[in-house]
Amino acid sequence: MIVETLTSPVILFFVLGIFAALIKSDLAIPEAFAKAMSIYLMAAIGLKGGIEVSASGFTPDLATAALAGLALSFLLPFFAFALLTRFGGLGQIDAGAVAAHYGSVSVVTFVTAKEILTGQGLSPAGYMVAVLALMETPAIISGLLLARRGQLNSNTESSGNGLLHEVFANGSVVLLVGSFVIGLIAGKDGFEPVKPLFETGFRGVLCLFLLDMGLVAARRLTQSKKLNARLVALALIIPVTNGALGVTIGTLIGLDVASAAALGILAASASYIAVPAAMRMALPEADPGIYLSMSLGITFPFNIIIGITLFSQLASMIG
Amino acid sequence: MIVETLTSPVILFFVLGIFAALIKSDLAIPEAFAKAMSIYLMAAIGLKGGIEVSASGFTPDLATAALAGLALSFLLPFFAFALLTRFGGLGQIDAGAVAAHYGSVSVVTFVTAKEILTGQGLSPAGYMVAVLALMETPAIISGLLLARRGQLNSNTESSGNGLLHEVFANGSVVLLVGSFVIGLIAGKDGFEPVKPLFETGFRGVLCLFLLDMGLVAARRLTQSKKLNARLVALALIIPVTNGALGVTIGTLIGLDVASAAALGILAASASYIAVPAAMRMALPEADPGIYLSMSLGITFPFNIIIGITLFSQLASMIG
Amino acid sequence: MIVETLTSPVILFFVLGIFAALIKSDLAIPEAFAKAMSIYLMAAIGLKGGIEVSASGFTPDLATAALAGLALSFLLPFFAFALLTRFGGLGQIDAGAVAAHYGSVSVVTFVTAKEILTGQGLSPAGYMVAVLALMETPAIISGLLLARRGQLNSNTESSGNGLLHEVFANGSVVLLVGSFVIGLIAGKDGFEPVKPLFETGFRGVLCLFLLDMGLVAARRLTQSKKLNARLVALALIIPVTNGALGVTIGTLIGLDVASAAALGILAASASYIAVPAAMRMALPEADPGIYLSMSLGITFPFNIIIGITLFSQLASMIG
Amino acid sequence: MVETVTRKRIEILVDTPLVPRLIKHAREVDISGWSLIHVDAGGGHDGAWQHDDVTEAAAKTIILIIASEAKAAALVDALAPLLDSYGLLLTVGDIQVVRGDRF
Amino acid sequence: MVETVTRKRIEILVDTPLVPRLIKHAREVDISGWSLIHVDAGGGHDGAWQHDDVTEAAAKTIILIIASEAKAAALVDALAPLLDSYGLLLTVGDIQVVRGDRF
Amino acid sequence: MVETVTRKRIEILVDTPLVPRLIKHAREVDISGWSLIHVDAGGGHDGAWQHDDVTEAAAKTIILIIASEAKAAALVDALAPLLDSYGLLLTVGDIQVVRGDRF
Ligand SMILES: Nc1ncnc2c1ncn2[C@@H]1O[C@H](COP(=O)(O)O)[C@@H](O)[C@H]1O
Ligand SMILES: Nc1ncnc2c1ncn2[C@@H]1O[C@H](COP(=O)(O)O)[C@@H](O)[C@H]1O
Ligand SMILES: Nc1ncnc2c1ncn2[C@@H]1O[C@H](COP(=O)(O)O)[C@@H](O)[C@H]1O
Ligand code: NA
Ligand code: NA
Ligand code: NA
Repeated sequence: MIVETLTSPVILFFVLGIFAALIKSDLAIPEAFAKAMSIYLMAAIGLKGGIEVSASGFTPDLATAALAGLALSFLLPFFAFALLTRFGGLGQIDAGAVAAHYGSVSVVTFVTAKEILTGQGLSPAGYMVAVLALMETPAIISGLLLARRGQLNSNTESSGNGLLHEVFANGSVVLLVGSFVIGLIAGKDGFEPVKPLFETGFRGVLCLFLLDMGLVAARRLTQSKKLNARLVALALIIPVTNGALGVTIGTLIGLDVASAAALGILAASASYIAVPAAMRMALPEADPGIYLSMSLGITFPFNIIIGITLFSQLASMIG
Repeated sequence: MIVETLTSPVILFFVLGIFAALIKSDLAIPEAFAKAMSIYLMAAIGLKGGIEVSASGFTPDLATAALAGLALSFLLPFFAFALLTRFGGLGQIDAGAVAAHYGSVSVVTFVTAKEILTGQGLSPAGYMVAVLALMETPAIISGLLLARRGQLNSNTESSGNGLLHEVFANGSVVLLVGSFVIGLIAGKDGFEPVKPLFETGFRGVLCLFLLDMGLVAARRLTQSKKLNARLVALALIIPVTNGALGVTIGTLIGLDVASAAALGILAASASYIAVPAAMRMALPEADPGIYLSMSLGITFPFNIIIGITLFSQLASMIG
Repeated sequence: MIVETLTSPVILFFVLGIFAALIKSDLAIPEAFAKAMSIYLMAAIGLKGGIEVSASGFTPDLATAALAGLALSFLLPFFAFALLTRFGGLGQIDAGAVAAHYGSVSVVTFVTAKEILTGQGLSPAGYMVAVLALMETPAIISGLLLARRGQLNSNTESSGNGLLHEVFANGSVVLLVGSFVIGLIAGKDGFEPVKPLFETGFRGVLCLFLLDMGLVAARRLTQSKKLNARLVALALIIPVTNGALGVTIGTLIGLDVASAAALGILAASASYIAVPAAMRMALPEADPGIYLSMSLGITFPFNIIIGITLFSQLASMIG
Repeated sequence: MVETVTRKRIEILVDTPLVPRLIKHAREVDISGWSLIHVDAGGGHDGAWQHDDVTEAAAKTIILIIASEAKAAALVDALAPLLDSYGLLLTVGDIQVVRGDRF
Repeated sequence: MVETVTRKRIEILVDTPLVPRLIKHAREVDISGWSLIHVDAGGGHDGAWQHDDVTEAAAKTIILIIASEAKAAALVDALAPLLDSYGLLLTVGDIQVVRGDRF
Repeated sequence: MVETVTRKRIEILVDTPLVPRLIKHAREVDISGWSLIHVDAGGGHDGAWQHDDVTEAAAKTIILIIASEAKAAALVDALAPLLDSYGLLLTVGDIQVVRGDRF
């Protein structure tokens, strides 16, 4: 199964990106194009999720999965924080910032997982997109609580409304939720005319986007000066533990195998868009070199190449 | 009918863009991607128009519609100018600049209208693309005549050749006309191999482009410091009157209902690409804050959300 | 046949770009979009080549064509160098730099040729993509040998490893070879899910890319101050001779007509991505105004509009 | 020749997500305008970065501000406590401007 | 150390569509070259703007020109009548250049 | 007011493919950081260019470096032999920086 995954063009392009960065090739995907692809992928995944939910209706499963996702996103940072301060040797602020990333999710990891799972006949439920959207932000609140614990009166500039706004008005959250709602409203018939772009081109765009992600992840790793062996280890241990927890909870609350695997992958994945931006604003003292190198440089490639297969097999075993 | 329009994904993405800008989300479509989409849309609409005309041939209808379009573009600014100076309180130069925008046309308004009309079984004739191209520039001349009236000897730098060149060599005019001609030459058979890109992806791209337009239009409105209640009112009154006039003339000269509606929408729409660029060069003293806020911030969203439906219903009624 | 070529939308968009640049239109394709399209085209052509070879296997034909390509790329610069120094009046360094461009190849010329040939029922073998990749770099070495002849001990900064790395880690080489290998691994079945993007959209993207290439080529020509009549003549003579040689050798080694034509077009084409970047680094004293104006401003349009047809007819005649 | 006056040219290199916050500080010391210059890449003590990162948290921007000496000093004072935590690179130079009353 | 001479560094922030016109003025006072710096966004008395506007009429660019004092003065004089109607932001500073005879 | 020190602001306009090589020179004279400013277009003795060229060999970039006077002089000396063959435009100005010990 890992061989199957590793010979899919989507993953091979990711590996090509890593390879190009490692041999210090000057291959580069223009920033605007990468951003355009990420907008396209989010709009497409949101739309498809909304359409599937508009077909299936709001089921109890959806509610349970949503609650589980919210709880995971809110609670996982506490566990990560403990590891990061004790084993990783990070200070309170850096640990809080990193923890927030691991509670939140990576849209591209989810999208890639959905493609690979679907290719294996394991299609996660449409509402998992809603779960994805719900899991983006609670972790930010936990991370801040952890980072600022015992300093409630600190008159930081970002306390209060400013940050809440930053979190919920974050571009990727708005686009994902907005497209989901558009999918809900438009339904299968309304989607028909725009389907060619959003469905037909999807996997090809994912290939090119992962090519860029491979470049970016590997460059971040090689250019970073902030990682040590313990942090590298944690960037592998945390996703594995989070992912296993996610799969288990998904199975316990009665999700089908594919959706439980997806919940595990969401739990295992670490944000590299919404959370870094929020942390840079809310915790400017935290070192972005640490959280970006861990989430983007190590956890992201680990999940794409190994994690997805790992958690889907775990889900099949215990499901 | 307005409900149908408002639940089409194309319009919903536009509304999402407006919403994101109003809640001050940091959602942003990279400039290069937006420009790429507008190039794609113009090439596609030009090609399709050319191919339809290559099939139908140059008919008398085409000639009548072209003449009507030219006349409208040239004359509408005089009417708008009167309103802008008397009711709107603008000076001669600003009024001339704004008037030019309302005589000219918005390609995206036309494209969206074509999609929505076609979705309702009301397909405008292929030659309306030629009319669109013809209507882009005459208004610029009227606007300048109005702005410079009584100052014929003013030795502005832009008088004469420079401006004519700017108008006819304007990127969007060249691309639209060029693609139309390519469509004419290539015909239906020549188009076949490139059809997948230009036809299949069209509506999806339009969704993403209108998402950006929603963001841009709403941001312009909220960031503008140049609008007052009277100018806002005129940015609604002028398109309604122009549109009604366009539909009526279209019907009188014997166009089918869909094409008459399209002529109305062209008359109602205001330029936000070719004309602003020309005005910035030809009338640097005119305040871009006024003409861009009116055409892009008010008239454009009004036409997309309400105008298209309005004029197509008017055309059905009187047609 | 040249008429057929000249009425294909792909070529017509190229002509439109040239036209727009000549009338000094402000039409411009955003840089990021142009680069995105070139990445897309290289990934697509690489993938397709790899898949075809994965189906046909490594045949003796492939090996012969590869050897011929390598030899041509390595040897053609010597011939060009002689013409450039004697007839063109260039100094040793400039002549060496220009010669390297003519030994190497232009991916877009090849892609356009493949489309046009395929449209005429003359489909070059899949392995020609591998030949294309192989021909990119040997010419760089010959060009440097020629430029530095008699100065072996010159302690230029770029001697040795730095340059070798620059040549083989060049973005376009990595992407082309990488996609080819991905195509080989994924095979026809693995390609299926990503096919819609890479196959369906291909010719449409090529249209828009050639529109940009037309603009860029014509602007380079009109803005250049480095060309004289002799250099212009050489920018036509060298591709014709190289192309004729390529077709002849292709036919002699037993390639089918289409592949022999493709080999001719590769020989005739001049690099404008990999080689200029390498030359700017390895021979900073060489004037980029000369080599870019010749390869991009003259040879590229000549090959697109005339060369492709010329060499395919030659191949048909002697094949 | 047209009359010119001396003003300060302030450049602040800062992580893009923090730009709105610095603009707020500039507004508070009554600075009338600013422009953002696009930075493609860079390197320093903390390693190198490129703008082509997918996460915008890593991109940097230069805020260019023309202001009177007094306002420039007020801005520098207001930003002083943030210099380290925000990792700002702040430079101030002298330039001549026409229509100096606008700044 | 290499010999350097003092020259003027001129920055002109201007609406992108007007750039060719200003370049023409620069050429007329015999200025030898210019470079355009990409500006992403800005704000001033007239509100804020972003480069990501669909209409290019709203984008702005910085024209960077290195010139001798005499040519710089000639350029400022030539642009003086346009400062208001074009909404130019024009600054002039001192810098040292190598190979100063080129400017 | 916060304490500032005088440093040099160096701008080097160079063909984009040559940037890594110049950065290497900067590192060799112990310069601590640099930033790359995006240049869209330009013109000079050799004609005009735009960044939207398909071939990157034609694009140019500005390398911005803040450094002490000594390091700036060392850099200028190191680059002197390359000025002509690389076609560099190199300017050096004075600016004030806060936390000047970093440069
Ligand atoms: N003090 C300033 N410093 C830097 N840029 C400015 C300044 N004032 C204005 N600008 C720029 O000039 C544009 C127009 O300014 P204004 O005419 O004041 O609206 C603004 O949007 C900014 O991009
Ligand atoms: N005086 C100048 N001021 C600003 N940029 C310049 C100047 N001269 C040349 N440049 C830039 O340097 C490039 C090469 O100049 P040149 O070698 O004169 O063709 C030009 O295309 C401009 O981008
Ligand atoms: N001396 C310098 N000159 C110009 N830019 C610098 C300099 N030092 C640092 N930078 C910029 O500031 C960023 C952060 O610097 P640092 O905190 O030293 O890693 C770098 O990535 C560069 O973009
Ligand atoms: Na997670
Ligand atoms: Na109109
Ligand atoms: Na060749």
